[in-house]
Amino acid sequence: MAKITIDDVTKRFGEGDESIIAVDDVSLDIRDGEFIVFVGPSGSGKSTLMRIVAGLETQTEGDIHIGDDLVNQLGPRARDIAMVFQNYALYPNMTVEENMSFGLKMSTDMSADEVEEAVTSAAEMMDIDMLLDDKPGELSGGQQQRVALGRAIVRDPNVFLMDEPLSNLDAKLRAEMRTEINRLQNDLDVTTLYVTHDQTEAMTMGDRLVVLNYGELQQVGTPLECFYRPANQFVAGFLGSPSMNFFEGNVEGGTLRADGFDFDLTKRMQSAVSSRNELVLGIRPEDMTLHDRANSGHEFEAVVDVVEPMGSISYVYLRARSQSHDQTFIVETDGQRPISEGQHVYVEIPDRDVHLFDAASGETIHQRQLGDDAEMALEEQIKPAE
Amino acid sequence: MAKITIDDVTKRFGEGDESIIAVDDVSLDIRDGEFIVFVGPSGSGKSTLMRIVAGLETQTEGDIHIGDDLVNQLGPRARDIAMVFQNYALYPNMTVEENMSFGLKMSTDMSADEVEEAVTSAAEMMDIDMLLDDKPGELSGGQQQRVALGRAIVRDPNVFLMDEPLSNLDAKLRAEMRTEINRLQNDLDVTTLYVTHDQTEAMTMGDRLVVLNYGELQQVGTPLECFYRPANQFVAGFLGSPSMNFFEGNVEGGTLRADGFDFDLTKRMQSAVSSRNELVLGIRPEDMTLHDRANSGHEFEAVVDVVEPMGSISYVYLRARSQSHDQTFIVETDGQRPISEGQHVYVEIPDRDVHLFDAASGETIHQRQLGDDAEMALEEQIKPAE
Amino acid sequence: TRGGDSSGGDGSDGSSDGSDGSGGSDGGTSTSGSDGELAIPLSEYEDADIDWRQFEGSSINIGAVQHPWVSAIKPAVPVFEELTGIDVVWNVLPEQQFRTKRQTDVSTGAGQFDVFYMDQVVNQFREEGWIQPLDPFFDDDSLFDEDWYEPDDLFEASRWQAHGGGYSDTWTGMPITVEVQTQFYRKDLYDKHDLEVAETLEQFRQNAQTIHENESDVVGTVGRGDKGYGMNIYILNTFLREFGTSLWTEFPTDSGLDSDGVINAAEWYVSLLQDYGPEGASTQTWSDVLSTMQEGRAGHIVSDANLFWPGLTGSDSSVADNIGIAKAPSPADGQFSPNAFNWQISTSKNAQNSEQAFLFMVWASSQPTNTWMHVEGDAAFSVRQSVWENDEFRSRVGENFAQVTLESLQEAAPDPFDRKYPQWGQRYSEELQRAIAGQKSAEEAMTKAASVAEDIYSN
Amino acid sequence: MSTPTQTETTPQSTFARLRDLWNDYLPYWFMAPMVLVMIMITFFPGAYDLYLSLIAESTLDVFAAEFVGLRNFETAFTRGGAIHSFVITITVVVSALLLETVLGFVLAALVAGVGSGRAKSFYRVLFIIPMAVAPVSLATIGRIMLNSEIGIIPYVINTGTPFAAPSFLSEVPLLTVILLDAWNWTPFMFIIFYAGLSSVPKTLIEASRVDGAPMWRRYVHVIIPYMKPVVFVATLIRLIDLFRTFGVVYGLTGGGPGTATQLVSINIYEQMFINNQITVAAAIAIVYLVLVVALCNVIIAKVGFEGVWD
Amino acid sequence: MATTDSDSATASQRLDKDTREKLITVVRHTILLTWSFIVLFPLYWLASMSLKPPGTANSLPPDWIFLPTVYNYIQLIQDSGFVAAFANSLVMVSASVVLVLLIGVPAAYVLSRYDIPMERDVLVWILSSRMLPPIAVVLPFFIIFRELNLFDTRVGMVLMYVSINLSLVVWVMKAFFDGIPETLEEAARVDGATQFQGFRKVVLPAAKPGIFSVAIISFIFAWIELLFGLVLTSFEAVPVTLFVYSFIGSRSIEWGMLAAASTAMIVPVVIFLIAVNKYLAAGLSFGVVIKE
Ligand SMILES: Nc1ncnc2c1ncn2[C@@H]1O[C@H](COP(=O)(O)OP(=O)(O)OP(=O)(O)O)[C@@H](O)[C@H]1O
Ligand SMILES: Nc1ncnc2c1ncn2[C@@H]1O[C@H](COP(=O)(O)OP(=O)(O)OP(=O)(O)O)[C@@H](O)[C@H]1O
Ligand SMILES: [Mg+2]
Ligand SMILES: [Mg+2]
Repeated sequence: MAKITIDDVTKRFGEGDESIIAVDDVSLDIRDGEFIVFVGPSGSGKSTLMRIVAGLETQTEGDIHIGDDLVNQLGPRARDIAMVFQNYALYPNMTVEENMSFGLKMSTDMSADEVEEAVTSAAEMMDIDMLLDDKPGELSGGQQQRVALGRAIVRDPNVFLMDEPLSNLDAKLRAEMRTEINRLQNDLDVTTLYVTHDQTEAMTMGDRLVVLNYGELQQVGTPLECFYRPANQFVAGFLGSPSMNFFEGNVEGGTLRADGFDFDLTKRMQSAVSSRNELVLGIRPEDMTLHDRANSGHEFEAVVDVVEPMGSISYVYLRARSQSHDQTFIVETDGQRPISEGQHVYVEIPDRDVHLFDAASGETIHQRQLGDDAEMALEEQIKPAE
Repeated sequence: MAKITIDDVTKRFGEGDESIIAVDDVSLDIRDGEFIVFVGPSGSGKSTLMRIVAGLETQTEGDIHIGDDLVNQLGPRARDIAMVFQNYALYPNMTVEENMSFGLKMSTDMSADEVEEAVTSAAEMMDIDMLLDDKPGELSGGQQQRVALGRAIVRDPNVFLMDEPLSNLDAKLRAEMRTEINRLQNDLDVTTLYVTHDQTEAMTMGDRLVVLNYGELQQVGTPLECFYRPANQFVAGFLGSPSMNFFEGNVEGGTLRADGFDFDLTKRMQSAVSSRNELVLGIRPEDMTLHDRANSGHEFEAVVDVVEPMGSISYVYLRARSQSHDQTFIVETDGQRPISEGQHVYVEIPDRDVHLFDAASGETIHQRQLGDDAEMALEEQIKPAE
Repeated sequence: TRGGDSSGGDGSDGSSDGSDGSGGSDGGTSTSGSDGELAIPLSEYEDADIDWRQFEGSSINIGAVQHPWVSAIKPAVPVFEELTGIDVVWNVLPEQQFRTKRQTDVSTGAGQFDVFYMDQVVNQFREEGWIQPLDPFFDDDSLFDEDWYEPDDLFEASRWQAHGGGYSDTWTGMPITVEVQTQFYRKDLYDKHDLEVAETLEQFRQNAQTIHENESDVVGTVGRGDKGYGMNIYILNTFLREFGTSLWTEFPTDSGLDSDGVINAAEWYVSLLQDYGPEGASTQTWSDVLSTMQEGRAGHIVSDANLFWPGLTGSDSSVADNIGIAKAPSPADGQFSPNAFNWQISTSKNAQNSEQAFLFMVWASSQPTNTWMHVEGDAAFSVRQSVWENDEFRSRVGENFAQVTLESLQEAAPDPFDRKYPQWGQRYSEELQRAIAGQKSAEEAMTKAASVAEDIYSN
Repeated sequence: MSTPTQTETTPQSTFARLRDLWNDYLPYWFMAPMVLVMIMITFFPGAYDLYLSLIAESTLDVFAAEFVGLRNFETAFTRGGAIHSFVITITVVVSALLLETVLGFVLAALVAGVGSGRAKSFYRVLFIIPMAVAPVSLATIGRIMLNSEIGIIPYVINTGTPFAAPSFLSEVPLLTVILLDAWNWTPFMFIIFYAGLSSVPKTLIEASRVDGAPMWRRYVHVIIPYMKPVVFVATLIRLIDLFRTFGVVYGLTGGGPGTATQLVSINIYEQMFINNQITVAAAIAIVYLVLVVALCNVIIAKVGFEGVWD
Repeated sequence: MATTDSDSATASQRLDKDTREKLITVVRHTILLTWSFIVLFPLYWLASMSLKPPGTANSLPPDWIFLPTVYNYIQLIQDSGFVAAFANSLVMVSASVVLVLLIGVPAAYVLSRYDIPMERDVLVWILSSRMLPPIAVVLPFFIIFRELNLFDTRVGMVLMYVSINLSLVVWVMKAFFDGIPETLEEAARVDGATQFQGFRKVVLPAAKPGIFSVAIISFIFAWIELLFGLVLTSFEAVPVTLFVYSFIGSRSIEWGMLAAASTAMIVPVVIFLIAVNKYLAAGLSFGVVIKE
């Protein structure tokens, strides 16, 4: 149980020209007991940052504090952490049980019985109790991952580090595990850093999200904050699945002229835009609506490119009728709505759900509006985070 | 390019009492060029079945045909397959480029230039072209996975086998990759077996879904068929995220008495139920609606346990007010709907969206109804599949 | 009769291995207070005007080769210990290993061995100053009694070799064993083919031819062909003398190896082995020669150590009953002059107990000890003429063997081991080996050998 | 792990302090005994040989020693047959090494693929045994077995095959030496390769099978590169050991016939123990050491011993 | 690994897998049995020599079938000297193997895992200790041993054997450690293991085949060592090798005894081999647990 301070940490791999900056001057204060989720595209430095916190990698620059101690010079053992490796890193020569009990034997004075009890209960939680005597090589991918997770959660460390611990599990199991991890983290109140690519995990598990791109911090905030109030186009596009649709355009007297349609900016938007010219309009697929015929001036005509039925919902890939380039955008519709490829539909972009971004810097210049209650709830969330 | 026939295949690991049945008497006809997605819980035998098709594991019983040839006796090389391993299995001593070109060099007569070209274009597709000279050890998890995928897709094999090829990618990249794989599969028209835990992939990528549990085939059908017409409770619960809610109950004169509420069975349901007594009612979270007050007799009162805001939507965990045990069910609501823990709400279960299962066998005895169009579309899908 | 070396026998029959039972190759005994009967009555030695007990309480370390002498004398060692009060510790090794060990010992000045086996390297060691000359001890009345010891009873050849083969004025050690070359033949084959035992080389060649050509699986003759200064040239050196030359016609400028006599001798030996010898004769060492003969695969051994006798007539031999022994043949017009070889024991300058060592040498080579070893034990290598004339001994080993050996020894002329003999001898034997292997003619080989030998001294 | 002194714990009790000291300086503790032994067994012998190689006559009294510059080296090369022995040695080394490496690897790979556990164990044990036959036993018994008249091997060849057995020691001595060495020491390669093979991850092999690599290419491109450090080390060590081979060859041929199998080690032996020219022997040894060190450096520089994970 | 497979057939020209597999098995075992014969024949001959009655050891045509006699072995066993030397060697050699592993394996680990300054030079230096033929270094060793009072002591011989094998252990084990991915130790360190524990509990078990291989090789190297044993001992610490050669006399060779002693010397090695047999092949090979 400890707060973690990441102070201007940079990590370079390799020397000279060849060098890669995996983590770029990241600073972050993590409160004691907080659950922090790292997200970011592949290769954005999530694992590296985590390994630096673990003491497995030495940062090129910057400091790491755990609790009040500067731990730059300390190895993983002294930092008292438990970690789920992205690649599991199970001990091939040990059984599942030995894998799971190893950390306890190394880091605590627990008696053999206590260790066994802890391992058994963790294994039951992970639903791998019948595999305790198997060697990792005999397990399925998901089973291995659960062993890796179990190995971490039996411990009672200062800090949990979990690098995509659920990526090889099925949705159902993942939901269960998610709950278990949350429960455990609440019970133990252990500071936790968690890497995930899963939207649901990202949105539901963490107290705060940390969004990374190319090793740089993009935004730190509660999940909803990041979702509804993205700091920039990257965050807006990265969170939510399918991604937010982006339309580039030029402002011409209160109207954004995008390729294929025009969008009238509201007053608030116009003032936010001020003198900028090149803008990007962002809107999530679930916020756009499709009509069979035009109702008002706000709609524009589009052609259905592909329909991806997902069951309850469908994703419809569309192309604005008068669009010059080939790009499609996605709209989420009800799964039972009859719609077919080539069909012409009218797309409505509700004003309130629109984000605007500076085309050059990607910075958000206008955030969407939320329902009053949601807005208030969000405001409340944001405050304590500051 | 070849059809694949899996004929009563069983795989047992270990001997005698200790033995585990990983694949249990599975039969499956895969058409030439078809894209088959395997889903199932962790440890259900997906990888094993795939490895049997690859020739890496020898089935204990049964036959595998590829094309018209019985391939039981053939090694992977002769089967001419390309595979993405769940654990990547990259060659640590080779660079990314060498990893990707190895298969081409081994299995084709392509000139060095052709090989290079193929590798470069695949690498671009996977967005790893700047990593071509790195060793796998220097890559992030997602990058490694993309190399593993790239290594398979540069080839032009008879069969693609992909074992969770996208599990370590972020949502955005995953969506791109999904599209690429689909495009590629359409272009090459290569029979493809694909394992995934991702709902979106399962629903959108495959021509047919194969649902496994404990090594046994549960259902084979188009994604929508499996989603809307689950063969049994397992399939119904496994597909869709969050899972379908299940309520056990007894039939008493046209009414299902569940724990916490009663549900009046429709005529059709009643006739389907016939003399059965113990039933399970299933309904998806997205099909239930929440009301602030009771509108009709169909609703029942429930208490909000937890709210998981996901952005556009929220998952609300509820417990029926008069319920005796502790279990919760989930309802999906609009993300901006104000709702808080402890609040009392009224839950509506629309008749048409309800599935009924036999409590003992899990068999589906009543399927939900769909909108007319959707129903028709589904009927059409099902027919050719038979 | 085992060639008599394994510590197998001696460890146990010697006496209760007290202090060094764990010692491996020594099989040693160092019993001081031996209980049982002494092998030889002390009175045999008490006549001597020697102060046997002057070093009471000390001990000597003997470095020895795995050799019949060791097993023969060991049972008598308690006698020495009783007589002098000196403990004897043995360090017995196979020959090649012993050489290495001895060299290490003396060249680093360790002086571990008070007494050690000495052979062809005697002058090398002497010139390096490693060997302690024995003359001062001979001159010391408390250590030596000439009348009792009777040095003249030692074979001339033995005494000569103990003086560095003519290169030393002083005693370099005391001879303990002597072996002389004799001829061995298969009596059964001789009977079968009606052959006479050869006295001349020509006859010998004839006999070899007869057997070689008329017997399948049996070669005419075997002989040492391998290189090494104790190997093929040990045999050839006999012939070259018999062909009328000698080594070092002029020391150190003319080795004599390219003289006609040597070349003729070499040609004769080479062609003998090539024509009637075994395949690969050029690589045969004494053990191959012995084994081949033991297995009954050869008609003769032209000339080799008389010490093969036990091996050839013992249980290791499949033709034990059919082996004959005779004097080595010599050229019809030459002089009989078989090669002989003595093992001597010496003491080093660095040794702690050279005087004690000398006492041991005197005791070990004295008549009573020698006689006992040969009459009571199974030894057959005495350096004392009297032993060979001893009837008890002769009847034990066989009249024929004893007589042939005695006569040969009386005429024997050992090699003079000049100080670089090992070095040039090695090269000379290499050349001879090449000739036997047919890689060059005997003449070429000997010419080369001569120049190598002379070159080695020119430096 | 590039920082050898990453602290693992914060000190508390004396015991903990000691433990920290142990852990913090672990690499030093781990290296120290090895380095000590190495210093003992390399520095003094090396210096001693160097000293010997420069003086006229062996003496332990450094002050009395007469330094003669490079004369011993000259003697070694003009008279000592050093060049000849180097050539012979290199011949033996190269051929035996090739033979043993290939044979060792093939056998290891074949045994690794044996299905039955018992058969596997049998081969594994059997194939290692030849190494355990002591050199002089092997040489002595080898001599008698190869003896043209009474040896079992020529006998078996002559009676059991249509070929006539050569006279091994005199006609084909070098070949005999090489073959005997291969019999004796292939086990060394076998055992290390076998252990190396068993640490190649199974999935890599599976991946290469799926990639369509035929068996031999699988070995060339995947397995051997993975095992490279092991293959490299085994070969290098065997190379070095071959360079100094002595016992078996000396016992078998004594360097003959003539000087046909006069290895450097035999040459050194003869200089030292027969010619009693310890100083010349030392000179040859020094040259030899320099050459082998140089050779190893070249090999390491060319091949490198980096593993797959570096 | 290297499982029997049928990869090289293409779909068109393929043999039945059973047939192919059988064929491969036949070829495999033919080669292996041939080599077994090559290995076994001299060993058989050696053993048979030791079991033949005196005088028949070298007879031709050979007595393929003979009434074995244990005469030679009885002789050997009755010879307290041989038994003592045998036991002595066994103790010294075993001790040296333990010691050399204790010294060499950790050093190899450090060389594999840490950045050592001038690493290559250090490695070559280590290797240089086995470059000179033993005869070239035996004199200086003799001098050191006398100075340190190690001459003819078991401790001295154990150290001697250690020095013979140390370079081998260090190099071979370094190679094996190089093949073990570092992720495993990272996991151990995160699990709270000290570096030492990570080494001992995680890396060492994974390196088992390597460790047992070098153990066997070191054992054998020390067990058959002759020259140092010869020069550096005289009574107390004499190794069994010297004893074996004592049957090679000056004017006779006791073939039966020599063969018996040589055969007896093989026995501990075989026992050792059988004891560690299963470890020789127990590496990481049971499936991959880390994603490469
Ligand atoms: N080599 C093996 N030895 C013994 N059991 C094995 C082996 N490989 C797999 N199994 C077992 O077989 C079952 C099926 O494994 P498989 O890898 O096919 O599962 P999976 O469906 O791929 O699961 P996941 O989604 O977790 O990857 C599991 O229970 C697993 O423990
Ligand atoms: N050992 C290394 N040597 C060189 N480059 C490395 C090394 N480890 C990581 N990198 C590089 O650093 C960058 C960040 O890697 P990291 O593993 O932190 O990514 P990540 O965010 O975890 O990605 P993923 O989601 O794919 O796991 C990548 O570009 C990667 O190629
Ligand atoms: Mg990562
Ligand atoms: Mg799997």
